[in-house]
Amino acid sequence: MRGQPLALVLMVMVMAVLTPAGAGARAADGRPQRVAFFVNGALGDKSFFDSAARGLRQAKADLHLATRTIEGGYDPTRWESGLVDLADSGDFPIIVTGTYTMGPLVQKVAPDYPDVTFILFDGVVDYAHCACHNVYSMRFRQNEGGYLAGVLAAGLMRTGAIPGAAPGLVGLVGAMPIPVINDFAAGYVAGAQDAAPGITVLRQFANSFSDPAMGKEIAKAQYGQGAGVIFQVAGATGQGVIEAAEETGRYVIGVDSDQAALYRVSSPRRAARILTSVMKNVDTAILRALRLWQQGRLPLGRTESLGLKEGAIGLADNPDAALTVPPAVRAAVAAARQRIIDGTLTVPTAFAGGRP
Amino acid sequence: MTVAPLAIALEDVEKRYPNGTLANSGVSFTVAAGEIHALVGENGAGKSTVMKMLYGLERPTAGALRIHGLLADFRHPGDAIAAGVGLVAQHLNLVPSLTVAENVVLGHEPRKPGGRLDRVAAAARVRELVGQSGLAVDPAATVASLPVGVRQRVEILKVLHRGARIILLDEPTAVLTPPETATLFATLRHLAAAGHTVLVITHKLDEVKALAGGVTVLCQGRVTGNARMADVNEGTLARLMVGRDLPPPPPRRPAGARLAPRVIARDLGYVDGDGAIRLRDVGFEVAPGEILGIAGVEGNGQDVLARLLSGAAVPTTGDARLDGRVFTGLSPRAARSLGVAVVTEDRLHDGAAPTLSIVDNLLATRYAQPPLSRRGLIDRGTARRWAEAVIAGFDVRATGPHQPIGALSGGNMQKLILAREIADAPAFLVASQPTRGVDIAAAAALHTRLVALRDQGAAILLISADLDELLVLSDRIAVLYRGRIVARFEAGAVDARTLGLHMTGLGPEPKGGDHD
Amino acid sequence: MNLDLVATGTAAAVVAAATLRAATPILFASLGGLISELAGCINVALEGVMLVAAFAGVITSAYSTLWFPDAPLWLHPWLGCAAGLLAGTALAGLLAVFHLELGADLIVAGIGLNILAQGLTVLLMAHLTGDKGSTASLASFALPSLRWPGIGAVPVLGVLLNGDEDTGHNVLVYVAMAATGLIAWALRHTVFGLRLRATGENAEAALAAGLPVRRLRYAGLLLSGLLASGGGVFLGMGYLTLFQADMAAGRGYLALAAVFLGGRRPLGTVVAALVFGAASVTAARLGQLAVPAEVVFMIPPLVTIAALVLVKQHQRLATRRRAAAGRAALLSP
Amino acid sequence: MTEGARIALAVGAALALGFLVMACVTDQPWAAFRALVTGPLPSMERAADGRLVMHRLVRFGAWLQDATTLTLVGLAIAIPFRARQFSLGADGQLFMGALAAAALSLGLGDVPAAIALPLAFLAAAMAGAAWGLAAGLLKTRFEANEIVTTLMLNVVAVQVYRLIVGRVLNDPTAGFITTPPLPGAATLGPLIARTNVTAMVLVAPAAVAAVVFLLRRTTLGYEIDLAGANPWFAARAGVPVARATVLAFALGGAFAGLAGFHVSNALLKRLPVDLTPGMGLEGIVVALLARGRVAALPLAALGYAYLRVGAQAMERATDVPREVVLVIQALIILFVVSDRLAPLALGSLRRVWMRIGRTA
Repeated sequence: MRGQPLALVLMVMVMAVLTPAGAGARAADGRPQRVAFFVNGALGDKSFFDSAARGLRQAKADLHLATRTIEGGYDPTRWESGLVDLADSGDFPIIVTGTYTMGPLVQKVAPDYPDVTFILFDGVVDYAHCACHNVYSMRFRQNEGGYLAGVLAAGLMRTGAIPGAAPGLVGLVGAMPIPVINDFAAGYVAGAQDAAPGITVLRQFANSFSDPAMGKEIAKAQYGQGAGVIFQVAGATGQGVIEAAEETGRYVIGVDSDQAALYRVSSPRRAARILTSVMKNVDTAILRALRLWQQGRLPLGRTESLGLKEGAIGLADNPDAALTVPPAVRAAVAAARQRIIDGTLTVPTAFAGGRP
Repeated sequence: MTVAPLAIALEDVEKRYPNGTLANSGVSFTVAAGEIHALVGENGAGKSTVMKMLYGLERPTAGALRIHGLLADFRHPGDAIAAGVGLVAQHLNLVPSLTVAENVVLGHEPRKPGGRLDRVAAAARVRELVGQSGLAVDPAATVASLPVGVRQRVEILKVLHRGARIILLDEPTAVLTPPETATLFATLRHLAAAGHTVLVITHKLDEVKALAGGVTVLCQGRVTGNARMADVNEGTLARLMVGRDLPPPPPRRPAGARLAPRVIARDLGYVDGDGAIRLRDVGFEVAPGEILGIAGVEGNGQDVLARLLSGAAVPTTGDARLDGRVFTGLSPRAARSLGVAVVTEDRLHDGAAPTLSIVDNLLATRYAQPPLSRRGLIDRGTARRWAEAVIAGFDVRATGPHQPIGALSGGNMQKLILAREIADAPAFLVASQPTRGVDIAAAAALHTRLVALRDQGAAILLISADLDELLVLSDRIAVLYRGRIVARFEAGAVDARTLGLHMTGLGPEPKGGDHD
Repeated sequence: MNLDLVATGTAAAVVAAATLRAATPILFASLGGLISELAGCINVALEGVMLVAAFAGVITSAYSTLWFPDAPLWLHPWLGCAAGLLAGTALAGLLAVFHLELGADLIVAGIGLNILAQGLTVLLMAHLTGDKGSTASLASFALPSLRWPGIGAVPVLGVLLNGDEDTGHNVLVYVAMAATGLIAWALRHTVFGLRLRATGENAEAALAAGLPVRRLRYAGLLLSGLLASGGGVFLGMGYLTLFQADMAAGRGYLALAAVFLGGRRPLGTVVAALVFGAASVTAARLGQLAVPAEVVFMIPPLVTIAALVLVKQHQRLATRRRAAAGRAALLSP
Repeated sequence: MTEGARIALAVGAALALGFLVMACVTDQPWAAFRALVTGPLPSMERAADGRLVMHRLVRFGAWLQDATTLTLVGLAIAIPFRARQFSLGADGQLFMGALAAAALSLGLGDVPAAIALPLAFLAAAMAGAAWGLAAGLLKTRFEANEIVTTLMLNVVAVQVYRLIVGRVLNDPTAGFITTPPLPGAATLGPLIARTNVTAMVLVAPAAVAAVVFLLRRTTLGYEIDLAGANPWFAARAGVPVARATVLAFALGGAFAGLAGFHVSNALLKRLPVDLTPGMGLEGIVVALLARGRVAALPLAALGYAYLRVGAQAMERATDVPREVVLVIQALIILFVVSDRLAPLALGSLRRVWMRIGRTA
């Protein structure tokens, strides 16, 4: 009796070993092509990865692709094997993954699997030093969105429309000082300075992407000092900033997705405190890339830079807060947007050496 | 003839532990109400298991227990307490940080509305019990601050508080002085006269004789004898317990010219972390081939003295020399390297590592030196062979050198500890309570070893609460009372009663200077 | 009154109010940790309990509007609160069963339950809301705040008693303070407290005294679950009004540290929990200065370690003083 | 019932319960379960020319990599545990080890592997040991509870790590916060193609063997054991208890440091700022699965790593979310440490069986 469970497990194992790998994997004609989305973290960040996942879902519906999302978890030592496993399985002709962290891994893996196409968003590979003919990468000029947020925040402060707030003060709450977040911040500071020279930007990092309580505490401190508007670039931590805005009666600018939309039904009062959100349209960018790939037109072997001009970055329109922003400020934001699109205004970036 | 109602009846009781050990088998005996009954036997004979079953801490695997005629199937001490049974365990079961009153009422507390503890009522209850039983205790004292003898009184008060009609006592006199023992016995007789039934575990046969009306002898888990006290003598009991005749007591050292002292302690004093003076002005000399006995009630400085002399504590004043070299104030290891060895008072606490094997326990004092280790590497083969030799040479009952030492009986464990301490032929051995809780046969064997060590020329300091032991083994005896030496005797010139008086501070003032 | 003084006082009151807010979840959990520790059962699962309680509270308060559409609005948060307390206590009960009935090592079982809580909350959240990160899209409720009327304008005191937004402190902040007093009193003065302490200090003695040791340990662990759940509910329905994956963010472990830092005594534990709260508020406010965030976040752990060392040194000095006095007595004839 | 059978039974029960959870969240539970149980094993496929081709070696590699790290952090827990110290500090020690190894590798720059590798290896071990030493000294000098100090030291270590990776060793061109790639000479090459299975996979069992030898045959090991078994007795017997305790912490820390070396110089070959805490806790699980027996650590690590890699395989093969894996992991931990679970379950099973037999 004692040996039986073990024997059973062994039998299952042996059977599994004898089963051919990747049975029925390679896409036969007529079957939907399979796309893998490798997340080096977990879904549920309310911004970046969730947005990408939305793009994949859209692709599944619009392009009739079979998508599979794999969350690699937060342990970076497992990401490489996770990516290699996907490429090696032969199940997926195309793999989508994102963040600058994954760049070097894609760069390492892609040359070994020339038959697999890699789409890398918000990250780059060094095409000069790798045979990455099968990699398409796109980077986002989030600093442009940050700039508009800065213009909006500083402009609003100058009008003195916010009771109790100090006119020369706006805030920023970041998750961690990583380059992408610093890039948002660099644009934000530049925009605020341009709109209201001499304005002070309070800046603090919560040191976590997932501690809304900490986000709320920091936001309360900044509002307490007199900041009227806070731009939160803090992932899930940012939800705390939004709550603080509601409680203190001040304003917040969201990030990545239209965060007012999140609350519009559940908590209109809160939604009304979100002036706008700096949209980083990872979803549409991915959808576009997959469509191009399906059509055989994906520009492999190069990086595309996406910003305001391409519609990959923008400000969300929040009708709930529309009345808060005076027309003059709207006009200033619109003007800045136009100048950036025209190329007459270059927004400073946090990425060393300009564009990576 | 009218039969007295039976308070306790065991019918063919068997206890087999899940690991297969058979602790009791076919045990039957009865105790009449109002009787003081003794349960005697060597260590490991199964006496404590009987007690545990009667108190609901263990359940018999076969047979039946009856309390006052009713079948008792105790699952929990609560059941036993409800049936009027109380236990005073050998290892006293008190909560140190609580007060006497809190400990006494624990489990049956007087309450005020709202589930509050009524401390005033608790203290009053303790005072009432003290009045009834004559066991003097301060209800407000914290148990941690009390000496062992007083803690035992607290235990008895605890039992009385629950209104127990049957009182079980497991080796109650092991930690008591003769006067304390006498007080305890008086209390027990008083309780029995008041209708309580008392069942006492002991292996001190003179106490059985003095106290009990009936006796049951256990040997290897079975009943080997059952008698009225009037019908037996100590010799027969001993034979029933051990299963054979006892070896004769070790020969006394022939009186001869005393040699120059090997160990000289001068002016030893010690102040503990609370600022309390635990030892003062202690001086003595021990000659080679001499045993100096230290008598005293527990908690009068013996433990401190042993610690100072073995490097476990640094004296506040004074020092001690061995062959002219100061060995106090050093680390235990340094003291040992000068030839000092120590048998500690509580073998389970700091005399052995119960979970480790016999080999590992033997190694503890010698692992860092050849032949047991070289250049940091332990020679396991040599260690094992040494352990096997010790097991054979000291007649230790063990399955082998790799058996955990905690699985052995107290006597066997103590033999191994002594073997370890005398392996390097120490010049000075401090032996604290070397035979406490040890069966008669093992105690005799241990005594023989101590005498042999003495005869090899070692100086021995024997600290013991067992006055018989001190009187048999010592050449001279000093009495410690409240951290001072209050009396000194040549062993042949003193009896237990005199020692007992000095131990409780009732003796005449010490005569002469600090040194004899 | 001096204006500067008022400004300084107000600033201090703001920090004090924030500290109270930040310390409340830790305080709840550390009181729980203290109770089970005193019963002889270290509860490592505080983190998981908080997580589960926050989750159950938020989800229930949000769904109760669907389940009981006719119920008055004030009822929903309290239903959530009840559910949170129940769920967290149930997790602690699971710990008790695994330890007391099945013989599992308490620390490892605690770690196991933390992992279980982490997985289950996200799994259920994804199942119920289709969202793996947070419940921000749900209309969940906060428990009410208590505001002292008529003192909003009083300088310093107004901020202290009614918080920096003059909205008052959350009712659970007051519950935490009340619980602290109640527990300190109960441990000292009730029969239950006596029995619990006896069980933790010497289980054998408690057993021999006829105490139901196992039941007391259950009580200790369940109570600790109930209290830690209070912290979880506060996180999700007071401090914030949402559930976020992993939102306890190490506060359960911090609470455990508070128990030991506080010397396993109620008052000490409270002080330690306040210190941790103050440290996190400091971290939130120091960031304005040019101090790297990493350095700021080292403050709480370093304070803990320093406190442990200082407490010991203090004890040592006291011992040395007593010993010196004793020595003088010994040397005097 | 042997210990092995008991653990097998517990794991089986956890998997069965896990299967039920899976059945609730997916409509292909069998596929998920198969992936979980067979995921880490390589599979063989007969190629067109009749040769056998191994597939999925990467998962096999991931299994070995994971087991290597787990074995080392397991040692970091198990050694202080022998001295009865419940260290939770493997996390911080790992971070400090990884940081030291990476910093040294970068600092040395262009030197031969024969110099760079041993030095980085040693630096990692020493950094981990130093972090362990701190906890040890706090315990022996100040009687500071080691559970608290190690947890706190973990937080400090993570912040020190972030500070240094983010502000000192940062590679500004990378686009994310990370050190530059470590020089090739300082990194270990793969033993299996396309994996990061390196010589460290041999170092881990060698380390275990060394520790077994140390505990069994050396005076230091004996001192650690005795200090753990009964510190009061050890002190009276002349054993330097404080030294043994501190060294147990330091030694454990050294192995956690080596786990850090494994992460930095074998697995990642550069250090990102978002190296996640938590591996130290896994060490506790491994050490307890091994029931405190050092020699059993590699087996426990292999078993635990197998499950974790199988879990990844399951996620890849089906739509089962990764949190199910957390749940199964938790169930396995709980069931394996529940000593009385198997006898209880078997006992009630037997009773049910007998009742059925009686009614039949």
